[in-house]
Amino acid sequence: MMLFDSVIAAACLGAAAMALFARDRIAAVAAFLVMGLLVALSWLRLGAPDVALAEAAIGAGLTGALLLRSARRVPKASAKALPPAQWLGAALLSLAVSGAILWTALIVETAAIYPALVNEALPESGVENPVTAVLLNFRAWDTLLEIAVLFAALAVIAVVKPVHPRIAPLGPMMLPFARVVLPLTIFLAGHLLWQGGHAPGGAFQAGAILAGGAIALGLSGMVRPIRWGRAALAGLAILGLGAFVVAALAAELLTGALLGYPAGAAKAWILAIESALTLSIAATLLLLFIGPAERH
Amino acid sequence: MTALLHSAGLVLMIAGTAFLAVAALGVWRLPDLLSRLHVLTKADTAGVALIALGAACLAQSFTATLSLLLCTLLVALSGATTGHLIARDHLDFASSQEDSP
Amino acid sequence: MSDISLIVLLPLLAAVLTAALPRQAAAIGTLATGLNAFLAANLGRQILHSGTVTEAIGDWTAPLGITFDANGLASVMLAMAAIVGLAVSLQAAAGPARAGFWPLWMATLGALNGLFLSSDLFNIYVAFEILGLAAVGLTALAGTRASLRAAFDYLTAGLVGSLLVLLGIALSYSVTGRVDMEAVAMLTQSDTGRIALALIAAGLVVKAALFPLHFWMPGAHSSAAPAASALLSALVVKGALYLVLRLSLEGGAGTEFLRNTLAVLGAGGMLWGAWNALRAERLKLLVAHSTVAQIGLIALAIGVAGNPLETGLWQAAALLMLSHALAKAAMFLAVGRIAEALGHDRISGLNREELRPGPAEFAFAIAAISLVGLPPTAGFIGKWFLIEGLIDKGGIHWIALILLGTALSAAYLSRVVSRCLRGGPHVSATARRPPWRTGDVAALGLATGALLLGLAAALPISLLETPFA
Amino acid sequence: MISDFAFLISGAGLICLALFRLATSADLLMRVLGLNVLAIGIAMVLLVSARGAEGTDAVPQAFTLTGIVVLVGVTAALLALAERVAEARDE
Amino acid sequence: MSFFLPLAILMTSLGVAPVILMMPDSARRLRTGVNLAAASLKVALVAWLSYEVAHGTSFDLRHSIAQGLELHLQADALSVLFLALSSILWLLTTIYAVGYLEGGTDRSRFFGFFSLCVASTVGIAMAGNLFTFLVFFELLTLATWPLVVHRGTSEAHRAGRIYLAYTLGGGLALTLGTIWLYALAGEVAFEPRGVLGDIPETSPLALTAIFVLLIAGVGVKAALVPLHGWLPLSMVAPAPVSALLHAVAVVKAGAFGIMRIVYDVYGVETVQALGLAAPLAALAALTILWGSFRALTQDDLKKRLAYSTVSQVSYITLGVALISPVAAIGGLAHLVHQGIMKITLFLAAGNFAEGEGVKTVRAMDGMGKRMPGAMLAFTVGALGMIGIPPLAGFVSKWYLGAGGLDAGQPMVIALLAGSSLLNAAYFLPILYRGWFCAPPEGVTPGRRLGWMLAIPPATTATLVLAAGLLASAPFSPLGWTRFIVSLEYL
Repeated sequence: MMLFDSVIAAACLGAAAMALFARDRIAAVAAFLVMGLLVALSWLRLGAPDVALAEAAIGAGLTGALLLRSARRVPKASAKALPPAQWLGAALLSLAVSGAILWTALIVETAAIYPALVNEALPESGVENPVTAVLLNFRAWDTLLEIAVLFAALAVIAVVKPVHPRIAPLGPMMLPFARVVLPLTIFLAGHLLWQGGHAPGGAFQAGAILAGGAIALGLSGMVRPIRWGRAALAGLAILGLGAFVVAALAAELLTGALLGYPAGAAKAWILAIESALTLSIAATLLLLFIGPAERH
Repeated sequence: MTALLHSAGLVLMIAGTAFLAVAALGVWRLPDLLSRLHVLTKADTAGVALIALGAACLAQSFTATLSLLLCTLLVALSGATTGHLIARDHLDFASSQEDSP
Repeated sequence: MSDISLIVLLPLLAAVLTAALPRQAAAIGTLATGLNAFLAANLGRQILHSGTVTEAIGDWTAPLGITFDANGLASVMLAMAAIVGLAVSLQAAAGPARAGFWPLWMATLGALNGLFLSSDLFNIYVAFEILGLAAVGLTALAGTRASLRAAFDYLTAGLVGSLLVLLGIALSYSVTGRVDMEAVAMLTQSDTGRIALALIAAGLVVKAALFPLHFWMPGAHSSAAPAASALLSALVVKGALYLVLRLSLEGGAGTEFLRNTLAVLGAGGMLWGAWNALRAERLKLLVAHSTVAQIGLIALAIGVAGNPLETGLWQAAALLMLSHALAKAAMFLAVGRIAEALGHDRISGLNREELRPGPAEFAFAIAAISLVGLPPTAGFIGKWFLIEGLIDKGGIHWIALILLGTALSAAYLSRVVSRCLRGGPHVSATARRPPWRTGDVAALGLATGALLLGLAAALPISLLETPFA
Repeated sequence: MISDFAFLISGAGLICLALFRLATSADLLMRVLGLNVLAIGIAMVLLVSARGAEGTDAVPQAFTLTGIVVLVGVTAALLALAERVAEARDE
Repeated sequence: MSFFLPLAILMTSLGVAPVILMMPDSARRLRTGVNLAAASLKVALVAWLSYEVAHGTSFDLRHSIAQGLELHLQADALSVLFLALSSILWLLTTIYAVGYLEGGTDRSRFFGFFSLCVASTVGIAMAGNLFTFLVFFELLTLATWPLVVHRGTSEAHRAGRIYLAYTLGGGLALTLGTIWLYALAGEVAFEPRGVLGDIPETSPLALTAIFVLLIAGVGVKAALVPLHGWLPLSMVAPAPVSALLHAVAVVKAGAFGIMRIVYDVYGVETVQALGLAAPLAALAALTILWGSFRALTQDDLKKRLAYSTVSQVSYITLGVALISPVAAIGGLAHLVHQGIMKITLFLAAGNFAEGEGVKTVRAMDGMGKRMPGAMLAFTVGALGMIGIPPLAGFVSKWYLGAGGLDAGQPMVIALLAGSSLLNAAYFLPILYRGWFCAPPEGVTPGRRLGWMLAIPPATTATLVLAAGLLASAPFSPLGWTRFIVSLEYL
């Protein structure tokens, strides 16, 4: 297996190099997509299936879609040749930093304190999958702030209001593809959401897949260009943060501790929050792609 | 029985990998876009299907086989559609080049 | 419902509400800011009464879960954010309604409150991201080409800063196996730990716009809308400075190297900012460069404070932060009003014929007094303790630098204030005085607050002296 | 454990490439790509050091997941700004 | 009761300032009413305070900023002297300013900052410790700067910039000295015998350095020689400003600061032990001579008076630096006498400019016939300055000379005689032109000055006469200084 891992690691590095130093911008984005998938594979090899799912769905999928959408609209900056001193300085700086990181990560082997704590606290967390337990119970406050980050990103884009052309349908063939893919994504998202409790999965991955399905729907032109939907989607997107905050306050009312779920019902609370999050993340990610405010 | 399935699985996996190798060679050697597309869609779909089948044999669990089947279906579907879309776009782009200069 | 959870969650809830109901956004926003100010005051009183208040979120204790610890320093910062926020909300509510301001401002306030209270490095990183994004939104609010370009550079620099912090946290995890504040003390023991700390500090230096990594800040703060630039300069930059101070507090003797670099960078920032402010043509650019200089001074104060476990000198830095926040917010609000009345903000064009100096110029002058650090402002009290501590430690060269910085700030601020006192031949007989607006009230309120804070300095100082849990 | 070494090298390499590209390129899109690669590099370093005896520690996984979601939000904002800057330049 | 009176005195000008600043320019009647009411109320309160202090009741008002740092206002004998001077002269100058600025622009801003200045002089007078003194000292800088640039001309702004540079520089030196002293000696309150006497371990070098910093900081406002550049330039300000501020409030604050530092911070013995008394006296002497020489060559009337102020203020510093009770009495008395004499001269000069448009000495011919009242006041002030008995100037110079002998410094007599001669040299020509030369033909008679411009100089002239003639009375400035010095030395 050592060979397989080193091949993937080398492939990631190669794809990254191509993405960063490619002449043509579409080639760069394509290389970035390939790198995203390879990185998802390496998360898998590093024993982090939840993260691999998220990386594939969000890191490679959605970020790739965003980059492709913007690739043509952001022109190539005038490549003024930088003085060689700056190239050298930049090279030295980056080598020094990464060398230090390598040296630090290599020589140090102290056992992390978290696995013991997680295993000991897992039974009371109401879920078996430790990652979901950490995300939605032990460090639920991190996740709440993370949803706030998505909210802030949406608010920034609403203020900046880039002009997105209406999503032109890609062609007749896209329609049957979307007809098959969409129900599949809805089914998959539900499965992942439910499976999050005891196996890799959860709100983020389910939300991303739903968003992917919706984008495929949009590209197929099956639904009239989604104009009426924006307000509803924006409402849905904002709802996530609102629901999470209300849940946090409600939990505090019941148990006296912020985000402290009542003893027996932890699983129910987590599932409720996760389903609200899935819908809101799907709506947010879709709006990040198509832009929350219609600007002609 | 399991030994037979095991060896069949291995054989299928090797065949699948061979297909993918051919696809990679094709992309590298063939001159223009359309022929590359041709090789890619064909070999990819076949290669992935074979590997999935081999993995199903090795895995011997029903749920694994079901999800592998789902993967094959999706890869085939999306591979074909993407190939078609790229080809259409290429042809539109090519035709617009001809009548414009 | 404990104060802490309300302080942290209320702004986020208000953000959602203001986004959902754009027409009532101003009302909801001002109400939320008022409530937040009340909660901050209540928390401050509670801390004064019974010392530091800690609260584990979801009852999961420190390393696994995240704990809020509201110590004296945190409550002073919360009060700072609340006061400045109240004034800016007043001006924004009365001024021209800019769509999108309120959700961004509420998100900034929520992120700041979370950042000041949290004592977990990763949680601080996520709060930083919200702060960075919301601040970029505020910068881009102005919609001009310059503000968009500045917003992009701001977000890129902000993201690089955050990623450096994340890298530091990742290394801190691999070195000490944990990411809460206790890890900082452990990091100082080993070389590899110091590399992690250095990376975190580098990220914070970028986020705090400390010299020489401050290039993105003047453009962003000067091109943003007045209310937004007041928030950016007074509050957002303070988040990173507060964290640098926390690192120095948690690290104790081990972070000596960090403090020395801070002192040197601070001194450089002070001189570089002052020099640019002297040359600035536009009023907003001058105020933005004066922010670079003042951040330099605060960093210098943190740097020379020495090991916080022995000397209380770091309190001078906290006091300087508080007084700078109030004065700078008042100044940016005043500049916004001046630019609105004059139609431009070129310093040379300040003495316009048909316009007599109005209340906004008066607010600018008062804010300038506390920025220069003349008595009876809190800035003066901060400098007083700083220099007194330095005399005990024997840092003569630092004292000379601080005095030079004060003289320079007096120089570049008097450039503008002397034009605010125009009269005689420069003003025609029929000149009228710009009418009073709530913007002026907010600016004047904040400026006089900063001026009189020196007299009431006993309150923040006693808060700062409450022992850490 | 040897296989983790490969990923560590790759992570450090990603960080090095990304930092170099960020320092030398003025192209807005390249900067966005660089930032994404930098974030992925950091996640790789984090997850490698999360590899314990009995499997990967769940807490850094949660961190990486949060990091990915945060990254997509910031990237979307960056690209929106980049487009508006480009559009404003044409005016 | 003990905190109410100082607070009330402070608030009559500090509280009034924002009210006036906020008033629209057109509210002339309201503004004048508020101003005059506040000024007369202050004079009454100060009279009541001096009566109480004379009978030994103590007043203090404390507000603690932080541990070891507090704002402390107290009313001891020395502070009452300066309080009386500034409050009485503020009332008179306000009346004069209302008349002088008739029809001018930005009057609310003027009177707002005007009362802020007096508030800071009150604060300086009543400061109980070095920190409070520093706070009000810097507030004085900020309050006087807008008055110097009040006319708004570019020349006024240039003078303002120079003024700000000098005073802020001095402020920084004073701040550094104060903080250094606080770091060494903890809370530095003003005690009659001085605080530093009993701090053995601090090195004399540090104390000397601090002394130099403090004196430099206060010296800028006391216009000691190298630091006096701003005074002649700020004569560009309107007459009431140069009258009250640059002859009374600001310059006296500097001199008062030197007094506090020598008497109440270091204590007379420590200053002598450190050997700082002699150089200070020498600097004062140098300033006296330098000011008089420069005054000789000035053709502009106000600039000549400005240079004469530079030299006269150093009499006070000389009195303080000559470590002897008699000299101290001379110096303290001169603080008041010089104030009333110099304000008479400036108000009269203001009338000449307003009435006849006469700003230079050459144009003073026949002023006695054209404006007899103002010329008479000017003459009384000038003769007082030269030191002709029985006017106030003579009294303080007499004591200064006696003090010089008492301190074993016979040189002082020669210095006083020489400087009196110089005073005569630059004042008498003006008087000669005024009374004995015929007014130039064809000069049109200027406008009649209202009572507001005529009464104040006349009043201060009579004060000069009274201070001279009734010097021995207990409530007179001289009597009060004897009472102060008795606390200081015995």
